[in-house]
Amino acid sequence: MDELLMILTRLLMGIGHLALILIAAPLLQGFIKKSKAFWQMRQGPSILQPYRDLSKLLKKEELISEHASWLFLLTPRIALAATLMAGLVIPNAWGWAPLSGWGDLFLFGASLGLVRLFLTLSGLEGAGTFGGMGSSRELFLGLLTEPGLLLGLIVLAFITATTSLQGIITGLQSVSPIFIPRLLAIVTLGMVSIAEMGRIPMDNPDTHLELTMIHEGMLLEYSGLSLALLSFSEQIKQLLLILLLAQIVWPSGLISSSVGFLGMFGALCFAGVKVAVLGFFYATVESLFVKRRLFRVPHFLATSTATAVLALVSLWIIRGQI
Amino acid sequence: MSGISENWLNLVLLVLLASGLSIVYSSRVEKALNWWTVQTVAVSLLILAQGIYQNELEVIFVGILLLIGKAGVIPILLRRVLKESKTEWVGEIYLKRASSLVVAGGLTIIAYDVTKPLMALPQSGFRNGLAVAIALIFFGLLLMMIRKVAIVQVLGILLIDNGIFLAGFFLTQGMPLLVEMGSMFDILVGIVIIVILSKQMLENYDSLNVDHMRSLKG
Amino acid sequence: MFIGVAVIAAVGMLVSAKDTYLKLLNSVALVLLTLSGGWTIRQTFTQGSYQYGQGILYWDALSALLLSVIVIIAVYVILFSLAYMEKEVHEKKLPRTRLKWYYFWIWIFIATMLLVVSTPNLGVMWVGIEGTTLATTLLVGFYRNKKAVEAAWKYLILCTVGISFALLGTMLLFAAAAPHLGQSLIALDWRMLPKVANQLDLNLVRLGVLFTLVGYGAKVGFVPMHAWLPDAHSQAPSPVSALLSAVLLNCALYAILRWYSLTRLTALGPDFMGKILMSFGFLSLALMVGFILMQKDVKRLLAYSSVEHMGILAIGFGLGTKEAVWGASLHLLLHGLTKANLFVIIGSLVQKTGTRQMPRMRGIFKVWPYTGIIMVLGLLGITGTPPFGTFRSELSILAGLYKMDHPLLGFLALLCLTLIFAGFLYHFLQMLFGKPRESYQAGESVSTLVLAAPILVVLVLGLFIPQSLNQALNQVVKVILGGV
Amino acid sequence: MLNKESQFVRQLFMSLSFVLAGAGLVWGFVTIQGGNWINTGLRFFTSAGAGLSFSWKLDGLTVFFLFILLLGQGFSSLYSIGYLKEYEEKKKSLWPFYANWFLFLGSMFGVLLADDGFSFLFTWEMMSLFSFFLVLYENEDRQNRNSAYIYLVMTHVGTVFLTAATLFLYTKTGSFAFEVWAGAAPTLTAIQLNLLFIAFFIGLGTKAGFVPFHIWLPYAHSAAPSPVSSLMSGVMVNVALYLFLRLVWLTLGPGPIWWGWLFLLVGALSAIVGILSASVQSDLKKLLAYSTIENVGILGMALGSALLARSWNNVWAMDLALVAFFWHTLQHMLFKSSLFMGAGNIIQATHTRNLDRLGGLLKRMPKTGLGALIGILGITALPPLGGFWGELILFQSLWMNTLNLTNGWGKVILPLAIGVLALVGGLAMATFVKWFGISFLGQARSQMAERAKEVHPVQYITPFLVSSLAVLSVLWPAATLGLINLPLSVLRTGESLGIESVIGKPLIMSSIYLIILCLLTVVVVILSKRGVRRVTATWNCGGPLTSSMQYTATGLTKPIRILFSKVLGSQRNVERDFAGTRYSLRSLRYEGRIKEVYEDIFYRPSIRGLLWLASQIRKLQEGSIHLYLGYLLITVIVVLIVGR
Repeated sequence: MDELLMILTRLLMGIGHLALILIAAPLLQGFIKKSKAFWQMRQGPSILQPYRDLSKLLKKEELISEHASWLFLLTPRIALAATLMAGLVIPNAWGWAPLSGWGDLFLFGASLGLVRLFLTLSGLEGAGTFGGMGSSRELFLGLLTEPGLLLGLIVLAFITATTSLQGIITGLQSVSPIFIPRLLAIVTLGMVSIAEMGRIPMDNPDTHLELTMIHEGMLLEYSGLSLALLSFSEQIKQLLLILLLAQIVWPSGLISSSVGFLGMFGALCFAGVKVAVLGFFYATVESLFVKRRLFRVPHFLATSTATAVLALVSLWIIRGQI
Repeated sequence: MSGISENWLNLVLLVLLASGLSIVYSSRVEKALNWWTVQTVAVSLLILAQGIYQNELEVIFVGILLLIGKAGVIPILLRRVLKESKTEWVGEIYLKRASSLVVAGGLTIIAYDVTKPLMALPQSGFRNGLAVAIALIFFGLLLMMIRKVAIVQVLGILLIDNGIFLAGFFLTQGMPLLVEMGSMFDILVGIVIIVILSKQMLENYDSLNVDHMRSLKG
Repeated sequence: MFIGVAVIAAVGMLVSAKDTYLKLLNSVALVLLTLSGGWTIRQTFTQGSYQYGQGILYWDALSALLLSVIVIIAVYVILFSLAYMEKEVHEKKLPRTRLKWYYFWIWIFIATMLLVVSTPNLGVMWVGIEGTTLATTLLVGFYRNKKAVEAAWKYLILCTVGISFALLGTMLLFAAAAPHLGQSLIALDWRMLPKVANQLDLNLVRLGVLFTLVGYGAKVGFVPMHAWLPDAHSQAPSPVSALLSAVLLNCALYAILRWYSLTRLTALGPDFMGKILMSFGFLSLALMVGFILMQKDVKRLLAYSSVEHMGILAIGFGLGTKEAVWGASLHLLLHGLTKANLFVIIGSLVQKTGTRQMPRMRGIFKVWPYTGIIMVLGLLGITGTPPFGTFRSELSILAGLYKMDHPLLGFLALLCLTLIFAGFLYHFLQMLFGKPRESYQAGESVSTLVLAAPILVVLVLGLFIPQSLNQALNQVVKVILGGV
Repeated sequence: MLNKESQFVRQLFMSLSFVLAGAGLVWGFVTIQGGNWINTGLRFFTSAGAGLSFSWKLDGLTVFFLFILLLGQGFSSLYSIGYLKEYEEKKKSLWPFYANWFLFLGSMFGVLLADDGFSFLFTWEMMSLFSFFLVLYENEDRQNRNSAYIYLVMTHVGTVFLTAATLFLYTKTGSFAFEVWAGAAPTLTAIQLNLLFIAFFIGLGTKAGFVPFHIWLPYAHSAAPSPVSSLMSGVMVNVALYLFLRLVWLTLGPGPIWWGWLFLLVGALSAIVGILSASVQSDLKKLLAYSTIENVGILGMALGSALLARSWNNVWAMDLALVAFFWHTLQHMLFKSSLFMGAGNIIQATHTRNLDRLGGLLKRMPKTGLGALIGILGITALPPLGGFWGELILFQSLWMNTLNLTNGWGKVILPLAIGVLALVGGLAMATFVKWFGISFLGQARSQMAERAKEVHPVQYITPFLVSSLAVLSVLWPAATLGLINLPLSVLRTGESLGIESVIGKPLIMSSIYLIILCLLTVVVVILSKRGVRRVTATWNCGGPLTSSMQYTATGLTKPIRILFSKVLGSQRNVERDFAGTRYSLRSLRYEGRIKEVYEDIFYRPSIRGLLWLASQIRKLQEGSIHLYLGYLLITVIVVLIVGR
């Protein structure tokens, strides 16, 4: 009986987790835009602008390429779903992840990979040049990011001796924030998530200049509802990455409901602040740098991977095991 | 050898060796053939003599057969072929006459060296004879190696054959008759076949030069 | 008795060259040969040994093995050549009158080989082997064209020289044995010799063995005395090539084996001769890789592979361990069957295409599917691929090689075999597939498959070895390793 | 027009082989209940015949691979019912195909069941032989003949090593039986043991397609008819891996640590080289063949991890690695065969294997397309399908190995292996997006692609069956684990914690994940029902859109080719033809080539050397009789002197 109750509460909490992510994602996007505007000495759109964009897109008529097949319409749905799946393993403000379990840190990257697969496929759907270009580059970036992301997380896994993200976050509380392997791992993840989020210097999220765009190139054929879904899932992905990074920098471990409503709210605010700060940081980075040529990207990502390896080595050295 | 005295034996051996060498050295097929006939006669005489001394009919019989069959029939056959093909010179190849003599000398030494372990054996002159026999066999092989004309190669075979008979003589005082006969018969048939072949060779190449025949390679 | 059959048949052949007559006479002779031969073989294997005429003729397991090879293959080949030679005459390659000479010589050839395996006397054996040379020379030169004559000449000269060495060796043995067995035939009787083997004079026997080995070795075709072999085999009419490759070589090897089993008992010790045999074997095996890889002429290809297999046999027998000799004896039989089959099928192919050059044969499978199938079977058989019996025999020879602590040599042998396999496969693939030439007239009857009989036997023996055969082989092993 | 009789024969034979497979599976499930022989093994038909005899044995390890084999046989036979139709229409005799088909399957059963060295060698050779004939089936094409030739020769060279090892063990132990070998293994010296291992590694690695012995694989697997390709890639490769377990793991026993490292490194190398070469292929089937090399590499890494864990007696990690191995074996078999079937359908529909001439097939052959899509989801190791979970477990075992390793550089190398796997995953995604996207999406690049029609129903139903089985294996992991437990119980050494505790619970996540993902997707789809849609032309800066404007297969992975040009040895030459000024181009010709590095470094030179040697040897036979007599004389003298 209470078994069932357990499951039900778990289910509800999970849905809540997802709902929170869904709500917060556009907000973060808006915030980042705003902060970029701040660096550009503009007033910029309101923070709520992304919500408005999405709702407008939802109302618009949808154009579909004559060459496209059913896969074209399937992609946005799967993309959103898969991104949410990735969200399920990310510990939220209360350090709790619905799908936390054995080795779920691999699940995070893999779910994002699923999204990438479908996106790149539908980039080819339109039979145009730009879609193909986008897919080609996205695949290229993808295969370079994967090792960095995974190794970065693995180092943390070694530090905390567990392979579940929730466990890692909890474990990191007891690790000093200036523990060198941890710092290096954070650097790695920071660099990688720039690439994952498709931001300068990897890719320019705002551009529609055909020859430079990567992510936008694949979305070129999309419009209306599908476009809304895609950009929404993109914002979610961004939120997830930043949240994860934030949790690693300032971990907030499991907060049981015993601390009471206030404590819970406090934790939420704390998480919000963390995310906001990181968001502002990325906005700053984006404003300070320029986009790199495609064939410069490998160096950047190789650096991140190398950092991860360095973190690993340093970890063992510090523990005196090499 | 009970009957023949040491010196006689050695003399004959010398003759055999010398004739063998001169076959290798001779420049005309005709001469070589003659030398070979001489040698064969010597061998058969040796066998005859031994037969007479030991008065073993078997051996005498073999000796006579040898005298007739080899010293008689074969030279005639070969001469006929020679006439048909009008070959005169032994075509030298690889080795000129002089150098071939040197090689022959070397082979003789090897033959003696090879037979050294047999010194212990009872019969006197045994080793000496065997060495000469093996030397003759080597000469025959050498002759076949370094001469172009088919007939000379046949001579080589015959020289080897002489060598073997000599060996047989020393080793066994006459092999079992059956074997002797068989081998002799084989030689005769062999020569006949060779003659047939060389006729065909003449038809095809209108010369007895073996060196033309190198189309089958690899 | 069957020797008589053979001789009589040979003479009979000379009477007339009419197709029907020859067919009749041959088939009668074959039937008699099979009956008498089969009976002898059976007697021998059941009683362990069998003699005829107060032991003038005498067979033990080893000679019976050879006897069976001779009989089987002789029947197979002569039946084939009845059809083959007819076709030759038909295509004006030969005048009909020479046909009788062909059969005359072929039967003489068979007779001499039968003599070799039937006599208990090393001297007579020598006579027989020299006889085979003489009998086959004119068969090799049967077409009387330039190449044929050349081949015949080389064959005759080289083999005669070799054989005379063997005679010298035999004499040396006689000299060694005479003091103990008396100045008579007995002194060369391989039934008697083992009894006095350890008293024989060492040096004489040693010299004798060496000369004989080289002499008969030339006949077996060990490298470097093999030079005559490819020429003769490629120039002779295909049935004759089959006989030469599949039977004659084995007969010469048989002579060597007699000496071998004798020498093992003398003071020279068991592996004095074995070592020399093995080194000859390895030389043959290794050098053949080159010849087979780069070959153009299909019959020469087969000839070289015969040399290779003689090498394998030499290794097997030379090792002198039980299983190696077992494998070698099996291999002797199987190689005979396979090689005869290959020569026959390739012979008919050469007749059909009118060339021996492999680059000129293409797309056999399309034109003559049945020939193609048999060729594939033969290819697999000759390269010792499962499920063929040759795999079994080669494997057990190699196993023996390993047992004697020559793992490296074993590995090299394996490597050579593989390279040879690669060569064969390459050539046969080239021949079997691709675009056939217009000149071929396609179509053949299913009856072609009858030719596959021997290789099918090899196939069956690969899947399982009947007890009877196994016992027979064990007897052979006993003969070779344990004297009489 | 179609010959009724031959049609009947076709259906008869192929359904026969299908039914046999089914029967085998049923029989298996029935007998497995009677458990205890799983570990001890069940002997049968062990004929103590003359000389070298056969003997067969059945144990858990064998059963698992038999299961794989039977599945493969069943699916590919079912598929060929439709596939072979084409040959009938071409009036090509199918008898050789049938004969070799059954013999090939039979010999694979033989290899799996063999219980001694002789039976193993015997059936092993037969397996190569009959697969060779099957590869040779489409022998009209010279290319195919060469591929078949290379294949057979390579395997034979591999077999040399196997035979050598077998005979060595035989002479050491005096028996061919595996048990006896296993008993005698501890008595061997370290050097002997290592040499044996190397021999086995080369011999079996050649068959499995480890780099650098892999060069034959892409040729052979792509030259064969598609059902055969799916058998070779899905099953035969696994047979080789099975022998690694049988001969190295069970027979040679726990060896020195470097064996594990060797497997790990060679596996990683194979994975990377395989998938890299695959990513730049534009031949429909060759690409798949190369990805087979990649997957074999991954399996090799799993084996390596298992061996390492075993020699560090880290039971947990060992079990994980083994589970990963078997899991991935199963999944790879399923997906690879379904992909080969998809490729076969495309080839039959369009008569081309060149990706650059395909496109837009998803509209013309939707069912084939769906099957292929599921296939690539699985093969790229993405959730929710099985490919991912196998790698997840492998990650775990590597991770645990690292964690429990007290010290040493292994603690760095093992995690790097994880990085390698990640890289491989990324490359695999690129590869298969290309494979699927270029052939099925966009617009047709050639007439053939435009005229393509959906194929015989059996040919798309079979991939569906395969995929559904794959989904089932994820949805019901307990069953799959039950199957994997069979070989595990044989391989486990020392104390063992039940497979459930090792991995049972975590793997439930696979089904949960699948279910939730589907739920979410459905929800999203339902929510996003409304909205107006209109079909228009693709936006192309206002210009007309031609099929040549799409990205080509070559173009899609060009960045990869440029980045890894060193590894791939890729070359390009561009010929520009200017019209007057440098700025207006009249014509441009681009030519890119990938060369097989290993072929150039090792194989070609050695072959050239061999042939040179051969031509030297042939000079001995110059045709001059004098020379020959000379040989004779020299031989006599040498023998006389040596023998003295």
